[in-house]
Amino acid sequence: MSAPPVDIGRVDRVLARHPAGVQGELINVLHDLQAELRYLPRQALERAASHLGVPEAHLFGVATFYEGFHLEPRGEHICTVCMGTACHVRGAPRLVEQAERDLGIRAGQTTPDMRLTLETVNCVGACALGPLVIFDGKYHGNMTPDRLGRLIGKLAKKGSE
Amino acid sequence: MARIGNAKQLAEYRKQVKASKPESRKAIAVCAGTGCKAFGSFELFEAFREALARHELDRQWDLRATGCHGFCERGPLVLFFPDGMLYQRVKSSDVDEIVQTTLKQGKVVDRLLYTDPQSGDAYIKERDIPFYKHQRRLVLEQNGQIDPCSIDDYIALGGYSALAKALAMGPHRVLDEVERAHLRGRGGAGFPAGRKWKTCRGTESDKRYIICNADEGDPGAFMDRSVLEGNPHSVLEGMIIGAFAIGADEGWVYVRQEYPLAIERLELALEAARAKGLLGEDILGSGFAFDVHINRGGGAFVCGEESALIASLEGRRGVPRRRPPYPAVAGLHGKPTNINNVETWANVPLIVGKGADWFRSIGTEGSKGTKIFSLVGKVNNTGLVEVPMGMPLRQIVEDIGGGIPGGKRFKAVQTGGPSGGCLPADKLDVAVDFDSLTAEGSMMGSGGMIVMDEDTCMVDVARYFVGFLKFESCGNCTSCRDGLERMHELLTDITEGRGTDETIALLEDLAATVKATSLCALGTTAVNPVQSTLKYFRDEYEAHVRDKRCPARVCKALISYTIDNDACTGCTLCAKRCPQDAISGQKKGPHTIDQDKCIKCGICRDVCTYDAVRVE
Amino acid sequence: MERRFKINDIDVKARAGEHLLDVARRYGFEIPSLCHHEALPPIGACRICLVEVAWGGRRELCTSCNFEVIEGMQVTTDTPAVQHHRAMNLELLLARAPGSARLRELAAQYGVRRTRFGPPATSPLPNCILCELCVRACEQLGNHALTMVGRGDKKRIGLAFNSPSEQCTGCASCASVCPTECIPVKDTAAGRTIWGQTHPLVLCKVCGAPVMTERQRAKAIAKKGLPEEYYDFCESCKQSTASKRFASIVW
Amino acid sequence: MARRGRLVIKPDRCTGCRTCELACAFVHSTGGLLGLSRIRIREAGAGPEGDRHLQMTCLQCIEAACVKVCPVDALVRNEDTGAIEVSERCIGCGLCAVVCPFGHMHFDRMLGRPIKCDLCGGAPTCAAFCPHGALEVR
Repeated sequence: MSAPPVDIGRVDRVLARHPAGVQGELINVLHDLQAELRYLPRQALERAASHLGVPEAHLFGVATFYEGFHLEPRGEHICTVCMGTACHVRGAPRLVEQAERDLGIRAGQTTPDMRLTLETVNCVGACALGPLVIFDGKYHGNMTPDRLGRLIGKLAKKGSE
Repeated sequence: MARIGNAKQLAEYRKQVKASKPESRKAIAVCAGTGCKAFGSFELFEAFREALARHELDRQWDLRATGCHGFCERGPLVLFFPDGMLYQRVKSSDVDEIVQTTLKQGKVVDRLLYTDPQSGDAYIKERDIPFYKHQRRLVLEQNGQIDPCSIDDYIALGGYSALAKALAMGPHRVLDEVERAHLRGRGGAGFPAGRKWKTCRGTESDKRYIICNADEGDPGAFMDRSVLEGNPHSVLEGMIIGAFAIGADEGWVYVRQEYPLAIERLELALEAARAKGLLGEDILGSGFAFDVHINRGGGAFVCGEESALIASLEGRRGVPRRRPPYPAVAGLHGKPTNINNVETWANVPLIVGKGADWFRSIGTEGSKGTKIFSLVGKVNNTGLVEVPMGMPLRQIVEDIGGGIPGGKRFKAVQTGGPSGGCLPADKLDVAVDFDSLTAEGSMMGSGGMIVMDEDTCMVDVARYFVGFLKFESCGNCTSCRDGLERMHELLTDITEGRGTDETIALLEDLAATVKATSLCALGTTAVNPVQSTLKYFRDEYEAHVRDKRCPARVCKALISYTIDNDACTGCTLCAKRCPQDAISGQKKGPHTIDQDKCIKCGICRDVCTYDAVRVE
Repeated sequence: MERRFKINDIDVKARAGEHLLDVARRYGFEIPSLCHHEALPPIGACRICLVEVAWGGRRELCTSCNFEVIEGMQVTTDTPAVQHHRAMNLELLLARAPGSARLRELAAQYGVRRTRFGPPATSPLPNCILCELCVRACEQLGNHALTMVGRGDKKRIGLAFNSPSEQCTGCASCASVCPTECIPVKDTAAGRTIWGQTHPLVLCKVCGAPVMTERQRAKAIAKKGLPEEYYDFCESCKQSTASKRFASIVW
Repeated sequence: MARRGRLVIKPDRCTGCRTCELACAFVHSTGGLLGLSRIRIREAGAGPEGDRHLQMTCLQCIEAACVKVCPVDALVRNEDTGAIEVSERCIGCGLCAVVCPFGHMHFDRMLGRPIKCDLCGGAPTCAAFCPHGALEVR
């Protein structure tokens, strides 16, 4: 599936909020672009590079260094499994395996119909709730593989309606 | 919102704010920390607001959505002032009863009280609950009392008086005070903050920066998150005092993007402080100017390392560089830069306000003050705890943490985040301070404390941490990048039954090189989990390689699931839920697992209500 | 400001701010390294130039390439610990670059003739040891075509957006500085192929032999201020022309 | 400036025997690859006493184009000998060889380095080996 075209106007409006030529703004710019576009398409990064006055290779190197930036389109829904230590000892790896099995994708991937992206995160600091799954921004604590399976199943059903 | 022009006006303003609160000082504090929010505390807060309005109690009771109270295990938490009664696991549907019984009649709703699962004792007041009783909450004290979005709440409790005091003292006396307090950085290394500040101040420059490191990356640690979310002004006040002492006019908070609430609260705090004249030009009429910007982290654990953090702030890949020169001499944009973490900054107003002597009276010879830990994992009372330095580990785990759930046996506690070490039961009497933990092969780190029980496999834990760190390594040094990847491979071999004694020997050899030859602390401490588990739990490694057995029954390749015929009632639930259709059997007859099909996901064991699924 | 200290018990002098490896080499001490280059900022990536340094009561292993000299320190270039850890790091690198003769030779000097580790999971560029010399050279030239992509065990050398770069001039400095000779460069009549694109070549105005890439020429003319005709001829034709001119003067 | 080893070329003595090339190649490469010699003999037409030859090697120019274009200041004049030497700073971009107006520099792609006369540190080997006194050190 090819990525949808990027609305350059939206990109430029985000860039306009940041001073031109200031390299220190780079990471904030990437965050804001991603908040606007859900991911960081190439055209947006190219424009950001010229706005900030940094080489494209530099920007690409930075964007791929940090885990928080996504250079591929992401699904409509995001399922994030916390892999922090507290969640790990309480069984987070089993949650990832369950989700991978149910969705037929690996963590970090998006379903072919672009409905859901499965991600992991290294601790969101809600350790008392572990194991924790964040589904579209909502925290689900004390998760079990069985419950996660049903959560994902519900989404699949909604999709087919 | 008028600017506060000087210290005297600040004191007057504090009086005004206090006068505007209910005279009875009655308040309901609903915890709005991340944990409680996930348990529905936002809805609960709205229910309280609606109920108070409906019963016309909103003038008598001051309703606040506060920061994290710490006892996350029991959320949502509701604390009543002034008497300090705590209700736990409160639901919106409880609100009407609380209003009728507690607010109107002054009676206790017993079922909402915390009841100790072991002794069966119920506690009315927060401070009597064992979880809180052994703590000494200084930095976290106000977390449960104030609305973090209200600068007035903070000022009412004495906020920004330390700043006023510092401005009157002058920079050099503030520096001396902080040095004399022997405040050590709470971010991990424990470097004396006062010395760092003086170095920064002492470096000739036209410009100096200060940075608040809020890139709390340790998995299993969330104290900085809670302080920022619950009491952002305390961090901000610390930074302003620090900037004044150091002679900086610009500051940054480098905060994790994964903490959106903390960012939001911090932004509000900055705005409010600017409007009040506590931040920006001519702070409290002193002529001192200082402002703070927020930079969201990109998601890289290594950026907790100060030179990597600076690289990130400059819009570069977060790769550490060799120090010296230290940032205090040449930091952000080459200028002298002082970096402290959230908890360190939050200690500053306490030190300046109450004095170095008071601060030095808490803690041990080498480690002064308190430390916040996130006590998580296999422990009954998970949450944030703040204790004086030097408290024995046992007291934290057993008295505050309430021991291990489900009657399981304690196995280890991991301190110091991914680079810390795992300490076994016979090290539980170690005093928790910077030097004692390091002496035992672990470290204080930023304060993660993860409890593990008999069901935790120490080889798996070591593999988990090394896996985390190889992913989080910046990838610069051969030893760290390739060494950790290879250590992870070796650990995987062990957990999957391919290991031999030579695997362990090579693992140890490699660990020594990674530790000795990596550039930054990520690499040099990355081997702690492996070295400490090899030191204290070698028998578990040996069981994996010699007997091909995982004593904790965690490592999938070394375990198998079976169904106990005597216990199985033939309810068929496991067979229905098995994702591989590996379970067969007649209804009401015993079931069996086809070992060739079984992927050891453990769902059958989770769903079995008769405890008939065994793991060997 | 001058700094005096000892390397292997021999007194040496250096300027403040100088890096230890440069000083040691100036005095003829042999310290191996793979990621160091005199013209490029040191990054301490390969961890082979380790030495033992003692000062102010401390004693530690440091990479000498990025170690700023300290007054009065004592440096030992070849202790057993240094040898041992160099060998382990060489073994790790050998798993990445088994095809590099230089690396094999160096590893053998430390008794490492084979590696106990298999090929790394992520290594799109065979034999690359991630020393970043290519990236640093490209940055130094002001081209900025190359970058480090990703991090940790997934770090690799690459181009922006993983596609041919307009910044790349095809100068092949990256290949020149590469210690493991892992960057493929191919010159044919069609042009120079490197990093996924074929750069048209400027041909000698006399004999038609390749001189340089068109992009490198355009950039050099813009930057270096020499007349365009300086970039028009191959080495051989220039020498031939020059020899004729000289001959006419001599005879 | 008291410089050692100034190389003086006497073309009228050169017979074109190419001993200098060989000597240079042996001194600067293992195996004496002629392609790596920094001095070259060029035919310069016929003279009254037979074919004329010219020894071509770096002139160590005062305002050298190679030095001017080097992006990393890798071409450094040795103040003792006056030779422009390729230092360890070279990153192998090849520009110096392109711009040398006389073709006296050769960029070796295998080595990733330019090759040029360094006057052998003050005692040019080519001169020592010239049987005809056509290269002299003064």
